[in-house]
Amino acid sequence: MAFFLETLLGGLMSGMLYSLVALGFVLIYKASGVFNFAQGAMVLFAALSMARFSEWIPQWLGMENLFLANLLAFVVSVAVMFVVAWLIERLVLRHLVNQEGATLLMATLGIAYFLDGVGQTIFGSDIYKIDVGMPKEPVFLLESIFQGGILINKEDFIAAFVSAMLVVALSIFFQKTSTGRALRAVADDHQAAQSIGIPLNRIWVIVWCVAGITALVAGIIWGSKLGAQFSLSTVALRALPVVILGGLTSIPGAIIGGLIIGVGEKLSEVFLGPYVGGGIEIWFAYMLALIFLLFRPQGLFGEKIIDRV
Amino acid sequence: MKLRKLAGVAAAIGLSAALAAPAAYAAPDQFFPVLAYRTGAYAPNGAPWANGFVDYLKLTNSRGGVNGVKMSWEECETGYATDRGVECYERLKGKNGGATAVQPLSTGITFALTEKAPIDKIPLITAGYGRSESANGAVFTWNFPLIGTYWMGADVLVQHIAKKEGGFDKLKGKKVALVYHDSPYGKEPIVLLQERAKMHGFELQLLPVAHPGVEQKATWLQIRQARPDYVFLWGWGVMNSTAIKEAQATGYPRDKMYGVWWSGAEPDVKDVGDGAKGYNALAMQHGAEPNAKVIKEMLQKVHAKGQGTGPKEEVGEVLYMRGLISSMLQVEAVRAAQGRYGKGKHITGEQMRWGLENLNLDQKQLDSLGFAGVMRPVQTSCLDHMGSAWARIHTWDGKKWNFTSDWYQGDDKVLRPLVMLVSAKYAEDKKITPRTPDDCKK
Amino acid sequence: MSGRKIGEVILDLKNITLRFGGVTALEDISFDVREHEVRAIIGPNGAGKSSMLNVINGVYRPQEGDIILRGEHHANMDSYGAAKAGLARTFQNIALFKGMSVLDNIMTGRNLKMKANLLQQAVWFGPAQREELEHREKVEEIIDFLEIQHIRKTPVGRLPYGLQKRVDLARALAMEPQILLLDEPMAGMNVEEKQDMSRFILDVNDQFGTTVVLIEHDMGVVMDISDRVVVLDYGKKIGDGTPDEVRANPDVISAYLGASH
Amino acid sequence: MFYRENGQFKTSYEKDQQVFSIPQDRWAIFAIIAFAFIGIPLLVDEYLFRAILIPFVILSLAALGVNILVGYCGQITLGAGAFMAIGAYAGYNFLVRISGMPTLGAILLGGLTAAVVGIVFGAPSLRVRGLYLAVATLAAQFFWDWAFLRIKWFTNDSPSGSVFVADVSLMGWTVNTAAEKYLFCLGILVVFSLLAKNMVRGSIGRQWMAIRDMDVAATVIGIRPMYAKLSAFAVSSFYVGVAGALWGFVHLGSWEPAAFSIDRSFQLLFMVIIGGMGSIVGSFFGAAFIVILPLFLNQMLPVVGGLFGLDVSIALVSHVEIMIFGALIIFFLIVEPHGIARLWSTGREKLRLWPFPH
Repeated sequence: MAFFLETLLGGLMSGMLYSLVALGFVLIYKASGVFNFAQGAMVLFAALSMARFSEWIPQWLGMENLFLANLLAFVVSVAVMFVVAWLIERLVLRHLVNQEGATLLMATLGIAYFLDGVGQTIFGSDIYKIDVGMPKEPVFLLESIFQGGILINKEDFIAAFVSAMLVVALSIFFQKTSTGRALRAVADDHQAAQSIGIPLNRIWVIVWCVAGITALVAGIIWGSKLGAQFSLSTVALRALPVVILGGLTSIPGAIIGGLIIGVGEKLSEVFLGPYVGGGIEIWFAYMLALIFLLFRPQGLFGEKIIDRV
Repeated sequence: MKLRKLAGVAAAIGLSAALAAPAAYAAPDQFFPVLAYRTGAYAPNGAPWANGFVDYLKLTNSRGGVNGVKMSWEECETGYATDRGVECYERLKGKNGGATAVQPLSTGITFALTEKAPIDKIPLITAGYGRSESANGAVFTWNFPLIGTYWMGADVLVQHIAKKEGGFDKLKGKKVALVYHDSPYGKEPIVLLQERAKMHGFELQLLPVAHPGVEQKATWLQIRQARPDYVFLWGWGVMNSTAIKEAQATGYPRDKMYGVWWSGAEPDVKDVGDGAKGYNALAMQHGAEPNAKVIKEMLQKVHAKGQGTGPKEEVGEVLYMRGLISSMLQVEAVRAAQGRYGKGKHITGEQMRWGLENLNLDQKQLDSLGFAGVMRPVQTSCLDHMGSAWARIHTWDGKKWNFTSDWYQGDDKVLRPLVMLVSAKYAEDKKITPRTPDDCKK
Repeated sequence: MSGRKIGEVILDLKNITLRFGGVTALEDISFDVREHEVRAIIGPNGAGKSSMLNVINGVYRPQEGDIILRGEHHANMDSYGAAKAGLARTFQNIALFKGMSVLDNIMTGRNLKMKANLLQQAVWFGPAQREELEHREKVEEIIDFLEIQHIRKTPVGRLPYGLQKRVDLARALAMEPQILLLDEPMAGMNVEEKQDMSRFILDVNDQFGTTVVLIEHDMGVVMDISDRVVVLDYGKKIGDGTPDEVRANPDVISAYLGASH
Repeated sequence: MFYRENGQFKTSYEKDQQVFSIPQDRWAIFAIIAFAFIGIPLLVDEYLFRAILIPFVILSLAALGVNILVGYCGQITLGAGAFMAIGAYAGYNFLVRISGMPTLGAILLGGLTAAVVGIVFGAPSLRVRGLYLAVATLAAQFFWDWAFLRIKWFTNDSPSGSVFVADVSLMGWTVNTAAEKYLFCLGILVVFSLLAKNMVRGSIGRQWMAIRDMDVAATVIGIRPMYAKLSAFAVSSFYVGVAGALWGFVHLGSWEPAAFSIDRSFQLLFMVIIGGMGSIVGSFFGAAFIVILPLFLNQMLPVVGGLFGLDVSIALVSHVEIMIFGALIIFFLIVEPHGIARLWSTGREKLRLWPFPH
């Protein structure tokens, strides 16, 4: 029982991180109809930027304060991600308006390659450390009830908490601010939004900036856990089933989908894995999403597709 | 159109190839392709290896080459991908008078090149990796898993924990978990560990981790539940540090963890820092050797002149040493081959094979090369392509690796039958007639 | 319209009700279509005309009601079944295959009649080629009939609107249907194009004896070419009869004619 | 004689339906095929065969298969790599488990197995569309990656999960040298391309394209989406499977599941989109572009660096290589989203009308 709870909690916490990456997908898809495969590359790029600047800034300024270094590195990285977002809109998306989904998807794959290359050229291809003071040792809860207690990974817990806060902040941003309303208007109908004077290009830049920030936060969390290194770009692949399960256009879908996938893959690996040789969590998540799709082709919260002829 | 384009590109590539050949080294040099990976998921581990490898060739040249024959090389990026590796091999095998030997640094590429090496007559050196059964030189005539195979490594790990427990009989009822990279590399030790588990009655739990190994939460939850007495780690790249971090996060004692020699270098533990304190790994012959004579010479003759391949601080670290020793072995094989085919002569692939089969690095030779205390003597033969293999355990103290055990050797009584069995099957499938000791004399 | 003789009821729709979620698109609608006649469905925007056609050829499944085609019940008609049963249609917003040439678009209409299997087609020589040639001749007849020879090989995406409508009709005709459903075949056309299209529709009806069910906005055209007219409004039937009867129906006048004129 | 259509009249529908209805085209294609079979083996060296031509020929076949599904039938797949793997491993099992199985037979049976699996994994396409389907195909990719690593039966109980094929032979001809391997693959490619061309110009091809362009209208004129989509999945998987078997048997000789990873799937999709969706010749263009470009950059960059007196390390080369690769893909999509094939046909059309452009 204790072990089941542990796995469940572990799954929920991983799931929260998946939600964060999935949110990046959903935001961009909603606003511009682009399925952004470069999200993983953006996570890597942001993490590398954070790691390297927190290393370089103290050297340049000759200071020792870790907190200040991290803060400055964070600010610089946000700026870097904004520049990346702006360039993507300027150089790529603007020229591909009204292209088919497949073409846009390819373009983002191109962006992903480009970012991987630039990131490693500027920042290097080693493992770099992001030290934002995350606790590494576990805590044990409810030791009086279960023998050995329930293990909670403090780092994961904080990460899940931060992700949750970010998700809440973004939801408020979308619901309450005028920019948020404009974004939603664009998501509903590009032409209509444009006709009432919402500048499409600016909205896209904003969306990519927001996606860049989610990438940065995800990058810091993952980078602090695993080290900032090329493999971070693969986390996007793990967040894909989340988007599919939750629906490409739904923010609540990304959150709940993330939790379902997180829990689903951990439980499957731990309880089903040993019977079939293990290593099943990746495809299990995808299969889960696929089976789900057969019953709801538009995902959990996606908009229902009606054919009109 | 298609073909014109092809032809154009072909011409351009030919041109670039002609231009790219380093002009400094003329034709009779010994050419070594360097299949490296300095980018991608495994770059942090691939780069120091390549640095050591190339540095030693530079050092050899600054020592005057082998009886006056200089070494030349060219790097090619494989990204640890098999098809890129094969392309690199094809590109470089015929260059500059032909490749003397190839070291792929990837089990996957080794498998692919094993099929090609006999046709091209280029020896394949896989020091400390590759396919374990290729130690049988009678069947695998062109493969040289010098100074250690995974089966030998796994065997040493079992011996070590048996010693800790106070004898093989004490292993009965113990639980060992193998956390492995889900690829041919990671699966290599399974056969041997299963054999050993049967012999001594310990339980073996297999926990695969998918490439590139950044998601191990479920794996370590399982370990937390099963509470194995020991965890063996067969990882590469970022998988190693992730495993150690997850062990810390789930409270598994690091001093019960034993990595293979590819899981026991600085990049694996450096950014875990104190969290990795107590973590053990196999050291294949050498460990980190910042004080070795050859390293001092390297710093002085190569790095001091600004000709070093990688950062100076990493010279002498574990993976750097691995590359350096791999390089040294091939250079010494050239020397051995020259002994038979003529001093100061260029050595062909076939002659190189003879050199590799008659490698006899005794203590005196090692001392003179500056490897005193770094490794033990190595001797190969036509039928034994692994040669004498020695390993120790080293442990991370939070800052550096320290040796914490005596020398071990693989137990031939366990290894030999397995090598014979698996290589015999290969010979049968490939319709190879194994060489006999008589063939070797030719 | 001389040689044509209107026959028995060929298609009978009984108490059709269609809902999308909470919205009722069609409510308890019944009418019939007789063989060889030209039957029009009219009504203001959103009256459910296209939905009605979509029900007839199985794109939408009504929640209630029955479709009787030549005496057979087809309560659960699907599009493919409808096509097999001899129903063809054109679309309001032109649903041509825009990546294909005019010829290929029309050839798809012959699909149900082509029997060569995948392997035979891959090999080409033999049955597949023979079949392809046979149907090509038939398609060329239709191309001649609709006077679109000059655009045979043009990708449909490049054609002007009026011609696209004609190709749409050609594709439907290639099926050699017994009942042809036309969804606003003249929408967006100029007077000349409308005249051409009316002529084609009447010729089809006349020469091939095809039963035609059409939706049209242009009252003049509708009253000229149709034998009987059904009037829908807000998903309900408010009138049914000959053009003259409908014209005289007070409900129709107030709901539709009155509103739009 | 000029390359032109003007003044060449076709006197029967049969002539009009030929694959290359303009004689110049026909002669050009025969010349190219003849050159590919006879000229190239005389001209190129082993490296070009092994590093460029053989991969190009095999991946062209795979791209052709992907193009049938993506370009002709409009179903995006990100799991093509898995079907290459199925072709390779199934072919391997037929070869080692059935004694006396000819290599070509094993390769084709591998393709057939892939086709059957393709139908199973294509089934969701009946309900799921577009990007949702694309991601669903990733399920196939990850599942088969796992299955070939984990299920020992597939790899004939080899301890490492890596398998090899001893010799490839065709009716007594042992395919040994690079040139022979190239010819073997080229022969298969030519035959399969012709079959593909026949399918796409016939009724089944029209069904696929109809489903791609407007699936509701297609159903209404009597095309069964199930048959059209699943047949596209089957034919596509068959092609991709055969290509996978060739990749394993002929190109690598020994392989592991990583040879058919998700990167391969992306690569194949790239080929189709860069080359031209819904174009057979586009598949070849795409394959050539994607196979040659990275190698070309990889070997050119140090030279270019050398001209400026820079010593370019291989790490930098590969970083710049993927940067340029990514940038070129974006550039291409912006300049011509319909791929190289469209550029090619536009050029040809201009030539056709030359010297009177209007």
